[in-house]
Parts: sequence; C-alpha cells; structure tokens
Amino acid sequence: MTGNATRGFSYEEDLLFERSRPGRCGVELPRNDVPEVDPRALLGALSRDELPGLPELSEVEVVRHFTRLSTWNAAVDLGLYPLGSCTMKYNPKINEKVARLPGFAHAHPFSPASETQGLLALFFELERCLAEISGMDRVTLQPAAGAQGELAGIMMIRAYHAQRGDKRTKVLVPDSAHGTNPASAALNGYEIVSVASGSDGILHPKAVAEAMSDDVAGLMITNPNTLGIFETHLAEICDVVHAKGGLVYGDGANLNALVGVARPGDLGIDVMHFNLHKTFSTPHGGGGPGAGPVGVKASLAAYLPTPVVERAADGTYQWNDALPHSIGRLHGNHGNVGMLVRAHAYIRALGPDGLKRATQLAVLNANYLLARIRGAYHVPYANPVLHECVVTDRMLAGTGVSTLDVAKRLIDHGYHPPTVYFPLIVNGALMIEPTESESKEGLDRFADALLAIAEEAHTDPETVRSAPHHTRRRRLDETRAARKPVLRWQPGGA
Amino acid sequence: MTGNATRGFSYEEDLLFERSRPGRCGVELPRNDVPEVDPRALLGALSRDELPGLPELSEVEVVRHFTRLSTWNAAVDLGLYPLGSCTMKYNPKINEKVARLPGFAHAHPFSPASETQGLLALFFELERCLAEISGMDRVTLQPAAGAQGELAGIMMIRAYHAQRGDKRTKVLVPDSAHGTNPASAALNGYEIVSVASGSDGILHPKAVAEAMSDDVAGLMITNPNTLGIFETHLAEICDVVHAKGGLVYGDGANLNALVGVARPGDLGIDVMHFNLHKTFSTPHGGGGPGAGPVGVKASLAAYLPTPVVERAADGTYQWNDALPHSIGRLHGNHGNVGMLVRAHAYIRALGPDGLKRATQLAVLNANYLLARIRGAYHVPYANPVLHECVVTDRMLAGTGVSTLDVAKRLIDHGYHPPTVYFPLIVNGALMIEPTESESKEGLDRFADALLAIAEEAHTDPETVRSAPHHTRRRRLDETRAARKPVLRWQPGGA
Amino acid sequence: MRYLPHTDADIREMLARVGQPDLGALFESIPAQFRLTRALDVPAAASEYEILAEFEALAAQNEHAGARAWFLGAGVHHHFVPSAVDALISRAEFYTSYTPYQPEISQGTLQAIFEWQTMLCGLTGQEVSNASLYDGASATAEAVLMALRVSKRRKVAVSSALHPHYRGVLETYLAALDFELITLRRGSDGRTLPSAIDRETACVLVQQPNFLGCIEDLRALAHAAHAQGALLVTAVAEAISLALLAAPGDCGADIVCGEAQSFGVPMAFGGPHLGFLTARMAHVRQVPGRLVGETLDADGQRGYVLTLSTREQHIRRERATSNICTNQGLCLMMATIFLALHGKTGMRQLAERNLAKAEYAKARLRAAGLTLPFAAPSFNEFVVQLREPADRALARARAQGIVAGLDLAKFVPELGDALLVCVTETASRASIDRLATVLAGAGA
Amino acid sequence: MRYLPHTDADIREMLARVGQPDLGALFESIPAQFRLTRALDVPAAASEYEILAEFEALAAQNEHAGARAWFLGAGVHHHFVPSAVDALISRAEFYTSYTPYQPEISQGTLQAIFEWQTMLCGLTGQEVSNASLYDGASATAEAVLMALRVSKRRKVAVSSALHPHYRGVLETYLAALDFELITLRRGSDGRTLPSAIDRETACVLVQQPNFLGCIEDLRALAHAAHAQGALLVTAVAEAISLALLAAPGDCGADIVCGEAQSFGVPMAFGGPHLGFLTARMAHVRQVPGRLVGETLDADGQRGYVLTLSTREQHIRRERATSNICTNQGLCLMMATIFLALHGKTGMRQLAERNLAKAEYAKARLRAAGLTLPFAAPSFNEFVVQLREPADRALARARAQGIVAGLDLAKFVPELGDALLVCVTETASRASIDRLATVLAGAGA
Ligand SMILES: Cc1ncc(COP(=O)(O)O)c(C=O)c1O
Ligand SMILES: Cc1ncc(COP(=O)(O)O)c(C=O)c1O
Repeated sequence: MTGNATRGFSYEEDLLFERSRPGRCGVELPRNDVPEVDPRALLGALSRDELPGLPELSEVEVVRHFTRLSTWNAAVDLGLYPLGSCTMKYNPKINEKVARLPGFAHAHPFSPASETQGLLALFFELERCLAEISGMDRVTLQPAAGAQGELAGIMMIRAYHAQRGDKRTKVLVPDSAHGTNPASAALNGYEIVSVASGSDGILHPKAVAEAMSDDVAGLMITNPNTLGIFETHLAEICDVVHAKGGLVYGDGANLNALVGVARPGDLGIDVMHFNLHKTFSTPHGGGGPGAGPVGVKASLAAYLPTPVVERAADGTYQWNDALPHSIGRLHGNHGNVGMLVRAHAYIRALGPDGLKRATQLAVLNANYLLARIRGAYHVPYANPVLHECVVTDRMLAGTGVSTLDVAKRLIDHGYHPPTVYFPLIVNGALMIEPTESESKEGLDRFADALLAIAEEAHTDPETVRSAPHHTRRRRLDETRAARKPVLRWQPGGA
Repeated sequence: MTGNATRGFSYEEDLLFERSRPGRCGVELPRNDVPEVDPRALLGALSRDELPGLPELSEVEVVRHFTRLSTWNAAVDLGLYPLGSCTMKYNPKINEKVARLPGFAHAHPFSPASETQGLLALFFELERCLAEISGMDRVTLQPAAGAQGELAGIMMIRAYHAQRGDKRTKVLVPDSAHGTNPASAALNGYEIVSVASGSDGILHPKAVAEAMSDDVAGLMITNPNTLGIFETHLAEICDVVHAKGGLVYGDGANLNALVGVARPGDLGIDVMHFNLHKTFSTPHGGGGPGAGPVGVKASLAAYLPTPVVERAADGTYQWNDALPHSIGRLHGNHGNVGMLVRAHAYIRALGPDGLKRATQLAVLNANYLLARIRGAYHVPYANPVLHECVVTDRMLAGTGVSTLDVAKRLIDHGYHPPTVYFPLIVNGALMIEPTESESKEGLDRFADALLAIAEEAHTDPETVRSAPHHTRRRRLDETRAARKPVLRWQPGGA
Repeated sequence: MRYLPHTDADIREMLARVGQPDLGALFESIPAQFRLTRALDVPAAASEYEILAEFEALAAQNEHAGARAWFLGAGVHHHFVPSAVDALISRAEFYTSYTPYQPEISQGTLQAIFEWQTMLCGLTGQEVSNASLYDGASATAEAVLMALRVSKRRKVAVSSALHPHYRGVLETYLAALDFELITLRRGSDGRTLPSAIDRETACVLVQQPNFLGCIEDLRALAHAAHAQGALLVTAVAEAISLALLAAPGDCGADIVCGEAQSFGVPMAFGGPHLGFLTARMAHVRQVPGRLVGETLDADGQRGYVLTLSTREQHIRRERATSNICTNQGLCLMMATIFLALHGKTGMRQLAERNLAKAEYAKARLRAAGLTLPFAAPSFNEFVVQLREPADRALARARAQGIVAGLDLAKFVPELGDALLVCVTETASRASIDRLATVLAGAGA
Repeated sequence: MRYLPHTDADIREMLARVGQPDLGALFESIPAQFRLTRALDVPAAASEYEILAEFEALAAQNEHAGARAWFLGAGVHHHFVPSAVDALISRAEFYTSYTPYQPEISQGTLQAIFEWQTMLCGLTGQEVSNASLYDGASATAEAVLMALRVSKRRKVAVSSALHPHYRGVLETYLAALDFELITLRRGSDGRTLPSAIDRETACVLVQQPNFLGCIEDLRALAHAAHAQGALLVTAVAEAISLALLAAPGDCGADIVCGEAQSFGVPMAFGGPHLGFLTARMAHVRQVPGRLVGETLDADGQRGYVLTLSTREQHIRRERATSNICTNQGLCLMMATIFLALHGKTGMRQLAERNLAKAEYAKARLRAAGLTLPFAAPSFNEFVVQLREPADRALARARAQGIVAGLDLAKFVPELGDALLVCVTETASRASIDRLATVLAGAGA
C-alpha cells in the first residue's frame, strides 16, 4: 500500500435478521390517547397477523449495525472517488444543513402556493440559474434523475414532432453514449440508430448526415463526450440534424466541464438534462437520490411537464397546470426537492467566478493526472480532454493483468476505483474523473498508486490479479450471484 | 480474530500542518458592510502580524482530515466499550437532537431569568429528579465533571465545619478510591488519610473508627466501590464518621448500580456527585465534556454554590445569588448545560421503571460476564459484584503475558480494552463494565474473545505480548513519549 | 474559494506539467466563437453565513407539519421519524458514496439494500424487491410496463381510485407506446369494481388503500384478473398500511409497487421519496432497477453484489427493462433503518395506532354531523363531505393552525364539497377534536 | 425499553448462568432495609415523540442569538460556526468514545489533540498547551494554582478588570488554601495599573482584553511582574482576539489561560465550553490536565499518546497538579476543526472583521451622543455609558428584538448606567445602526 492506506481491521456484522431476538424493539410510541381498535374485528380478512421479514432489535443494536456497515464503504469524505462520468466532487456540509430546515423538510406538496412561497421562489430562481448556465430558455425541475430527464426530453421532442403531424420513428445515439440514452429513447418507442464515433473519438457531421433522415426525430449527444473530449463539430452536427427537421438532445452529465466556459444552448442543443448530483454537488447517497432538471429552447417550452412555476405580476409565485401541449406529469409531486435546495445552495456559494473556477480546476486536474500516468497506461485518443480522461490496460497485455485487476488493486491503496469498461468503444477502459475537489498532492498520491500498480503488473502480476487483499471481503463472485440469485434472506437460508 | 472483527485497512492522514499549503482557506466571511480598520494603525504594537501554528486548508481537505482521523477510534456506536468505572453505555440520538435546539444551543447565560424560563424550568426539574434518585435534599448542577463535583462537595464539608468554628485538617479516603478523590480533597488543603479495605475488598467500620478523630472532616467513599462491590457496612461506617462530627462524601461514579434500587441518601451519605456522562448516558466525547452535579442533605444546603434556581410563588423560576454561607461560584456560567439537557432527556425516556430496569440489567451483565470468564481469569474477591467486575492476570503467570497484553490483544478482536491496573489494590486488575447496553450475544462474543486470549497466552504468548497486530499503529512507546516530550508540531520537526 | 484546494502555485506547477500557459488554454478544443466571454448572470458568491440566512428566510415562508396540526396526506404522509435515522444516514460513508459498482468497497450499502429487499418482500408478500425507483408514481408506471412485457398484451385496466398523479405519470410514460388504458369504475362503497377485464387485459392496476382511503378487496380483484389471464398490479401509497393489511402478494397481486416515504423519509415538499417494486421470482428478469444478491468472495466468505444487471441500461441499453440508473438509495437507507428500529412489534403498533386515530377522527366527524360517503373500511385516510366549499373550510382551519386535508374538488369533482383527511400517529386527540369542531363549524 | 436489548428469554438464561432466581436477587449484598421498595418519583417514561415535543416547548421559552440582534458577550460570544464543525463532531467515533487511554484504538482523538496543542501554542505564543480544562474561569484558577506552585510564593495580584465570574471561581478555589488575593486598580483609561506588586507576589493576573473590553499593555505588566520575580498570568475570555493581538506569550506572559468557546463552540447558556492553559516548556511538569505527545510504535511509525501522566490524579493522587479527569474533549475537537477551517487567513479576517464591526459601533454610539468612558483601545467589546438606567434601555431594545449588552450595574457599579456591548462578525451594519438608535433613544 502506498501512503494513502495502511494496516487496519474491519468490524464484522451479521444481517439484521440474524441479530434479531423475539421481543426486542427499537422504538416506543407515545401513550395512546384514543380508544384502541382491534384490526381483526374491524377489517377481518382484509388485515394480516404476521409480519415476516421484519427483525426485532433494540435502538443500540440498530445504531451499531448501521454504523458498522457504514465503515465498509468508500466515500468522498474519506478520499478521492474518481468514478468517471459520476463527478464525485465534495458535497458541502452547509447544503445538508439547509435542506433539513423544517420549512423545506416538512413542507407538503399539496400545500397551496400561497403557503409555500419560499419554495416556489427557490424553484423559480434555480430554474433561472440553470437556464443561464446552460443557455436554455426554460427549465423543469421535475425529473428525479438524469435518466428521467432524458425520458422527459425525448418525450418533448416526440410531442414537438407530433404537434407538426410529423411521425418520426428513430433516434440517433453515438456508440460512445451512456446506456441510459438508448434506453430512454427506446422507452419512448423510438428505434435506436447507433452512430459510430470517428477514430479521434468524436462524432463527425458526415456520419450523422448519413444516418439522418426525415424519419429521425433527433440525436442524443453527450458533450464533452464520455471520453472527456469536446465534440468539436457539435454546431455543425446540430445544423445537419436541424436541416432534416430533427432536434438535438444534450446529455448534461458532463456539464461540469463547461459551466461558465461554454453553454450547450449556444452550441445548438435544443433540450438537455442536468445531473444536479454531479455538476451541482448534491451527494450521491450510495445510489441516489439525484435530480435531473431539463432545460429547453423556447421552441419546446410548450411541451414542458406540468405544473410549472410562474411569477405573477404582483411578484408572487404560482403553479401553472394549464399547458395544453405539455407531455404531462413525470413525478408524483415536484421532483427531488431536497436535492434542488442543495444544488441552489451550491450555486449561491460559488457565484459566477466560483462556478467557472470549479470548471477550470476540474479540467486541470484531469489533464494533470493524465500527464502523470501517460506512459504507464495506454491513452486511446490523442485529442485533448476536459474534465475526465480515459486510459486502457493495453500496455499491461501479456502480464495477464486487466483493467478490472487494476481497479481492484487500487482499493488496496485506499482508493475507490475509476469507472471501468465504459465507454464501450474503448477496450479495457479506465475512465477517471478526479473533479476539482482534489488537491495537487492528492492527485500525485493517486498517480503514484496507478504507476505502482502498472509496475507491479509486470513484477508481481498475481498479486494484482487477486486483489483486493486488504478489504473485509476479497474479490466477490458476481457470476455466482447471477447464476443462482439469492435476493433476500430467508430463515434457515435457501 | 474472533467473529467481531476481521481483515481491513486504515486510511493514512498527516498532520494538518503537513497538509497545509499557503493560500488555502476553508471559510469565507460575508461581504463586509462596514469600513475596514487597519489593526496596525489602530493598535500598533498591541497587534500581531504572524499566526504561527495555524494551517491553510480548503473545506474539503479539513472534512477529509477529520473524517479519516475519526476512523482510527473505537466508539460505543461501533461496539462494546467496557471501560470499568466509565459506564460507556449507549448515548441515545434523541439527546443529541434536543441539545441542539436553538433555544438551548444559542441561549446566553447572562440573558435574564425572565427570558430563559424554559432552561430554568429544566434545571429545576432535573435537580428534583436527581435528588429523588439519590435521596438527597438539594442539588447543584454547576460542577462541570465528577472531579469538580468532588471539589465542590469537599468545599461544602469544609464550610460546614468552618461555620461551627471547627478546624479539621484530614479527610479519610479508602485505598481503593479513584485518584480524583484524594486529589480533590488535597486541592482543598486537606491531608489525606488512606484507609485500607478489608480482605473482602470492602471497608470495615473498625478500620474507619481507628482512623476517625475530631480532626477528620470526613470520609470519601465510592459505593459500590471500584471493585463493583457494595459497601455492606456503609450505614455503620457513616454512623462512625458522624459520631465523631465528620461528614460522608459519596463518589457517585457508580450510582448506575443503584438507581431505582437503593439511594445513597438513605445509607447516610451527606453529599455526593453524579457523573451524568456515566449513569445518565451523556456521551463522553473522547474525554469530555461531562457534568458533575452535587447533591446534599439539608444540613449542607446553605453552602451550595451560587447561583441556585428557585421557583417563586407565582410558578416562575429565578436565580438566587444570595446564599450568605455559599462556597461561592464554581463555574464561569451555569455548568455544562448541554449535558444537563441530554441527561434530562435520558431520565424522561426511561421513567421510574426504565431507570430501575437499566440498573438491574447492568448488574446482570456484569455478573453474567464474570460467570463466563471465571476460571480463565483470577477473581480477587469472592463478594458478589454489581455493575462491574474486576479480574486479574494471575492465572497467566509464567506465560509472560500481563494484563496490559490481554488489553492490547482485545483490540485485535475489535474490542476496546477494559480499565487496567485500577483499582490499585488489585495487582494486574482488569476492570470490566459492560453496562446494560450490551446484549447477551454481545457479551458471549466478548467472553469468547477473553477466553481465546487466555488460551493463546499459554499456546502462543508472543502473539499476545506483541499485540495489537491489526491496528493502524502497533503498540505505542509511552516511555519514549515521556522521556523527551514532543507536545506540538514544529516546522522541520525538533 | 473554500471548496477548492488549489493554490496559485499548485496551478502554475500543474499547468507547466500539462504544458499549458494558463487555465483558458485548457479549453482550446472548444471553438472560439462558442467560448463564453462574459461572466454568468447568477448571484454573486455567498458565504455560509449569508446562505444560511437566505435559506432560513425562504424556509420560513412555507407552512410545515412541524408547526401545524396536520391532516393532509394523499400520498405524502406525516409520520414521526426516530432521530437515529437521520443520525445514521448522515454518516458520510452512506451519503457521500456512489452506487455500489465496486462491491469490495461498498459492502455497507449493499448489505443494507439486501436487508431492505428482504423486509419489503415480507411486507408485500413477494419474492423479489428491487433497490428502489424514483417515487410511487414512476414505480407504478414501471410496474405496468413490466406487466405489459410479462403478459405481452396491450390493455391496462386502471382503477378510477388510483392516485390522480400516479395516473398522470402512467399516462405520460405510456403516451408514446401503443397501449390502451381502460378505467375501472368505483362502487358506491368506494371500492373498485372488477368490471371490463377481458382477454386483452395485460393487468389490473389498483391502489391499496385507494386514493379515497378505502381498503380494496384485493383477493376479489386478483381473482377477476387472473380469470382473464391478466396480472394484478397493486400500488401502495401509504406504506405503513402494509403492516396491518393483508399482504398484497398473499392476496394474489403479481406485482406490488408504490411509495415508501412513510418509512422515515421526510415529506420535503414531495421528494426525494422512495419508489419500490416487488414481484414474483418467476418474473425477476423483467424487474426494473437494481437488485442486490448474495454471493461469496475469493475466501468463500459471504458478501453482496449488484446482480442480474443484464436487465439494465448499462448492459442491455435499448433493450433494458428500464432506463433508470441513479435511484433513491439514501431514502432506501432511511427506510431500512426505520424498519429495523420499529421491527415486527413497532411496525405493528404504529399501524394500529394510525388506524385507531383515524377511527376516532371518523367518529368525531360523524358526531359533528358530517357525512363520510364511503362504507368501505379505511386505514388512516378517508373522505368527509362538508356543508360548504372545501376551500372555505380549509382556510378557516388554517387560520386556527390546522391543515385539515386535501380539497377533492379538483380531483374527484363528483364528490362535491369533500375533503380527503389523513390522521396519523402524530395527531393528538385534542387536535382531532379541534379538527372536528372547525370542519363542522359552518353547519354548527 | 428501546435502549435495552435484553429479552425475557435472555434474562432467564443469564440468571440461570449466574445462579440467581430473579433480578432482585442480584442485589442481596444491599442490606434489605436500604433497598428501595417503591418506584422512584420521576415522570413516567416518554417516547421520543413526546420528549421532542416537551423539549421544543422548553427551548421555545428562551431568547437566543439565532432570533435576535445580539450584542451580549461578556465571556460568552456569538460567532458563526461553519456547518462542517457539527457534521464532523457528530461522527460517533469522536463523540461516543472515552478519554484516549488506549492509544492504539484512539489515534483519531489523540492526533486532533496534538493538533490543538500546536495551534494554541502558536496563538498564545507558548510552548505547551494542555488538552483542555472545564472553562475559562476554572482554567484561570488552575493557572494561578500553577503559578503558586512554580513561584512558591503566597500573594496573587489580580486585575480589577478580570471577569467577575473568573474572580469568583478563583476565590472559591483558593478559599481553603492560605494564599492572599490583592486587587490591582484600574487606570482611567480602563487598563490595569501595575501597582502593589512585591517580592511576595507569586503572579500578576490580568485579562486580555479585560472585562471592560480594554486591551491591556501586557509588556508593561510582564515587566512589572518579572521585575519582582513574579509570573504574569494572562486570561483570555474572547479567544478570537488572539488572532489579532500580540501573542501574550510574546509579551512575556508565563501562563496563558482562558476560554476558547469563541472557536466554534455554541454559547449553550454557558456550557459546555473550552477552558485552556498554555505555558513555557520549563514549567511543563506543573501543568494541570492531560497532555498528548508524539512517539513511535513497535514498527517505528509515528503515533500519539497521553503523556507525562505522573502529573495527574490517577497516578500522583493527592500530589497531582490538579484533580481534573474528564475534561472538555469534544469542545476541543470543535475548536480544532474551527481553527483548521479558518486557518491563518480565515482567523485573521475573522478577527479583523470583529474589530471593524466594533469600531463602527463605537463610532455610531458616539455619534448618537453616548459616552465611551475608556480611552484604551478595544477589540470587539466595550463599555458605553447611558443616560438612563441600563435595565430600562435593555428592555426597550429587547422589545425591538435587540439584546443590547450586559448591564454593568451589578458588576462595576462605579460606572453608573453602563452597558458592556459586544459586536462580532454576526452583527450587520443595519443592526448596529438600530442598536445606536435604541440606546440613544431616551436622550434623543
Ligand atoms: C453520461 C451519462 N448520462 C446519463 C447518466 C444517467 O444519469 P442518472 O444516473 O442521474 O439517471 C449518467 C449517470 O451515470 C451518465 O454518466
Ligand atoms: C470512581 C470515579 N470517581 C471519580 C471520577 C471522576 O469523574 P470525572 O471524570 O467526571 O471527573 C471517575 C471517572 O473516571 C471515577 O471513575
């Protein structure tokens, strides 16, 4: 292990159900001040007697259980978490505090606008900021994550064409795209046409032109793309698509490479999503929640999901439900509001200069790291990168050490691995996104670990192939898990 | 390692000063809305230019620094923390929440009583509860910890005698007493007379009678004593002391063995302290803060520290500063209020039955654990124990394994060691207090670890002697630290 | 800037290493004409102190359940959350980690999800639970899409007593696809009538308890659906009811979906909440979202991993069972802790307390001379008919610090002046009495 | 009970193992007549929900700095605390651990204390810092006791401008011992006069800035003390001032003690706060309280341990340098994090901001026609003389949501109708203007 990690131990902890003992309970209810009701008598067969699957534990045991579990995770607060495309930047503590203010945390979505002006004002201002940052005209905050944003965006594209009586059946998606792009378009009933990236890793107008037709509703594109490379021909590509009546969807997962430096809207993007849990620092929570607002050009504003927030002449804020052409509602309520509050606090903390600075340093970090490890790892594309870089295991060929092994070995050095085997167009990809939160010394330590592993792959490949060696659990057998799935605990196993 | 701990790793982290880089900062102030002032111009030589010793770090680095440091600690929330005499019971989360309510956390001690009725009401009620639990007549909440409570108590004893023009110079302290007892009495100018415990580990009236004289201000006694044994002759001992005009101070550190079962006041104790951070579940914070309220019999009420809270006829609460015979003020303000709030929440949560139940289960746990390890560890005293038990390393004689080695080896099993080499009257003492928070299975796992170590001491003593083996740092050289003390970081070492 | 560790010296050294003169040069791959030459028009940077003051001011403008007598539910419920929940999800290892793609360094999250899956299967009477979906509404849409895949039919029979927002999201999700939505009428007792189900029906979708608070007879609906070879999809919007009502799976529901916000997740103006979906093992490959499974490590030790990912977008792309990627992980963690704390005993008591409070409220409202239109039994929510426009009654109640419920005029106009009232364990007898008085007010 | 894991079955098995028939039998070593036969008269057990409601009601009855314009200090100061501080001290590994007796499993706490010791030595200009004492008042008493041990003399010369509560606690601590307290008069400029120091004087004790907000000339006082072979003990009640004023140690203070609550510790009605004490290495063996030192482990790796414990009660018993055992560890952690976040730049800016705000307030009050009696410079606190009884002015200010300061009538009667006003970075210009207006009120 390099200087980042050293000897230690882990606490063990069984499943809740294995620690359960009949008669324990971790809560008590207030004294009951109304008559008891016997459910059986009142509901008969509509009621149940047994609660299988629930454990019985005291408060102290539950607290220890989850505290111990937590110690088995990597986390941004413990160190670099360079998952490419995931933008694991620092999650400011003040955001956690403001999101918990009772006026936000205990407000109800059905409270009338007149009683929730503070929240509507926040929505209105956040929409304005996101529109300004992206160069879009209007924004909806409803989508719960990027993928739902994609769904909403494609739905608006469909509504736009339908409105014109224009039945289009295909959507173009570059082969370097994230899986949610084709999945979201398909969920909209579109047929996916994959467009090949050029040998330089970016999309070329020619390739798009060939695939483009009056049957194509639009193109989904990520910029900078999943290689971290700016799509230099994007404007021209947008023209190609627009010329054939199509629209361009922008996957905003990598917006953190552009904030304050360039605006997707200025590049010709018609509709895009924001991942507030990436670019705008809301914590990823071990899988979520995130938030995936969508920005649109005026041409698509009529199709926004309802309701939308509007400011009345008297300066008060209201909900507007009456958009005749709206694609309708995407969320049971107003979206992942808690995340919106955090993202707004982040924008307030950085301001115009800070937002731009963060972008510049994220890009500097990715370029610096690449410069440090170039030579030990193969760099598939020559183009300059922005906020993340992709390298491969090609130089380890012959050692028997693969990208997966490098990833697992990084864990022994105290690092969460980068994204691996994505984008699919790169063999054995290691996709590394340090974000602006990492200091130069931190990047140097991480680069040293990567170099040490490349070295070790040649001197002692077996140690790398069998990594990790210092975690509570060694390498886990994913094939076994999929072959005979055990998806819940059952008394006496089985 | 037994089932409680297994393989793992630790994150490394340098000192703040080693991570510092000129120009970094983890905070920003609000925009300044008043004229700047040049300190040099205003204050000249009264001002300074340099701030040596302060580091320069961004917020993310500070958060990672302390998050990593935290992972090097054992904690109650991670498992059994059986430090004898320290009562490391579970610290309920609701207590942390209520202590942070703005009306408590941001109140000011100089706000008039009329503006802080909620706090005064809490003080009044907590005093009442502590008096009821202990069998005392009045309580002061001012002392910041047990030792300051001892100081206050002894001061009141002195004031009581002084009031009678009775100049007494000695205080009796059993040889099994905690170090703070003699230290607190000495800080009061008293000469300490040590009284030997009997071969049964408890104090005998005869021994006290022999040491007792008109020159003795009083006796300090811990009950149950530091062996966890109830002082069976306490009532008689109190009579002996009282007969000679002395008073009896009760060290309440072990009150958790008696709550709801017996009351020190009924046993003849005249004045005692409470350790709210032991018996009443306030967290120990890695060393403090605690709170050490003191209860007194009516005979000593006149000497209580000022101010005291009183309820007026109209039901409002006031501060009373005018106790002519008071020993005066012990704290700059009202004591460790945040801890008082937590302790009160604990009493409210348990109620009369819960408080007694907690006592019974704490005693059951200590007795059960002792029964499990008896035979592998020497039990110096035959008397039944209450909330904690003391065993020794005598049975390991010849193996070269000592109490300290057993303690360190427990760490490899994922346990914080018990208190060691205390009380001083027992050679190689291991003083174990499981508290009521530990489940039977938890105790069994811990007993298994202790038995495994005793076994290992015979089969593989070297492994025990060189423990711990799995921590970030191996056994630390305390002698070296004391020989040439390095008590702060300095640029370039030295 | 306090979040950025870079010093000017760092930046100089790093630029030198990458061979660039300045930070701007890093962006030369962006065509010059598209590079922003002005500062963004967003508010100037603020210190923590200013942010806190600003957000406190905004928060203060919203009514919230902490400061009112609260009887408004309708899919977002006010329940008490033990303080251990927030204390534990505030562990940075939980909230600042990503989806557990790398199991060896994510076992904490993975084991908790496995525990959630187990508990939710028990509560819903199913064999498979996923690791959360966005919310109850999208979970319901995903459940219907799953039923359509399983049954390969094209009609969806939807209860008219489904939460209108769930219905809305379902319509949005299905709009592009060529499926047919049929509405199942409501009987006079407030429950769904199993009519209009035929051989083309892919699934019957009902909410339990339904939007009007009525407890459906799931067995009868399952029978009717299965008789036509259709699946029964049951949506649950008030998850606490699962601890008291017959498990949907045991009543024949093939897919159970819905919203678990009531398990310790703050109302937070509607999100983030916790969509869930459980099903039969036979249909596991059609389940949307992430699944955690048990396996062994290289030493043969038990551990947990994300599994059956061939269903998912990152592998299967356009043929995935769903497009979901980021889900509601931390809300799942809250719910898992909430359920662990309550356990068998606590959950049962909590559900019974909700029932008792609601029954008391119903009695008081009846006694106050108001009409409860539906005969079907309810859990903690029910409809009450007023003698005045609901908005007027709501305004009068608000003036007394009571948020009395949801005005149904917009959602179920045929009920006239009606309120949907939700009474949970948080309502004191006194506050219920005040509710009855204020709602009776006009007529009294 | 939710905190107790024992089931009835557990208890039965455990009793069997210890050979007792029931729980009561475990207490037979207590003479029967002393066993309590009734239930304790304390309130019945309450659920979390009830506790929260009850405590919220109590908290709501107290005025606090979060909801008022705040100008009250006098040793307890309202400063903004970055949210990272509470987030980090809420790590269970910090707040649910004990004193780090076992270094191998307590390195987190130990390294943080070592970092605190380093920073505090830098701020106070000293060579040794302990690991906290109870509060500023008892730290001052401990400092004087230490000076008495070092000098072996029996007179203590105390500035009349020492915080009256520090003076009170000092008197309490010294009452039993045969030492003499002499009071040093105050000059007209508000600073302490170095009179009445002689060969019997063990130490001179002054507060910096003093209780009246005046900045003392420590060099002159040190000179006067040292000339007689006495030590200079400097008490600091507003620790932020250390970032702006000449370090007491550099001015000749032999012991620096006081209160570090201003470093991120909530006011909390007066505690828990953070007493500190720093001194010269030459006197290290007379220092009270815990000390952390650097050492090596069995592998030669750097680590930290509690050290020089032969000074302490658990080893030295009645000959210990103090009786302190439990200290203010978690408050030390808050302060260490607070200082780490602010660092050189932030602490300097914070101190300068306090100075600027206070100077602005002084100007406004003067402009409003009020008198500032003392010519000596101040930091963030000062005395203003009113044209009416202070309590009347305070009441009028309170009615406007302003807590205007401390009425000095009780503490320094000779100043007449005077207020001690504290102006920190939390005071906005607007609130200062309102303060000036309301205090001028009567005369205007
Ligand atoms: C490039 C890209 N697009 C889309 C997504 C999907 O976003 P979300 O996870 O918020 O649904 C991601 C997230 O991993 C992504 O990296
Ligand atoms: C028996 C005994 N007495 C007194 C004390 C001192 O109490 P405190 O640490 O609260 O000052 C302790 C604490 O360790 C103790 O165990």
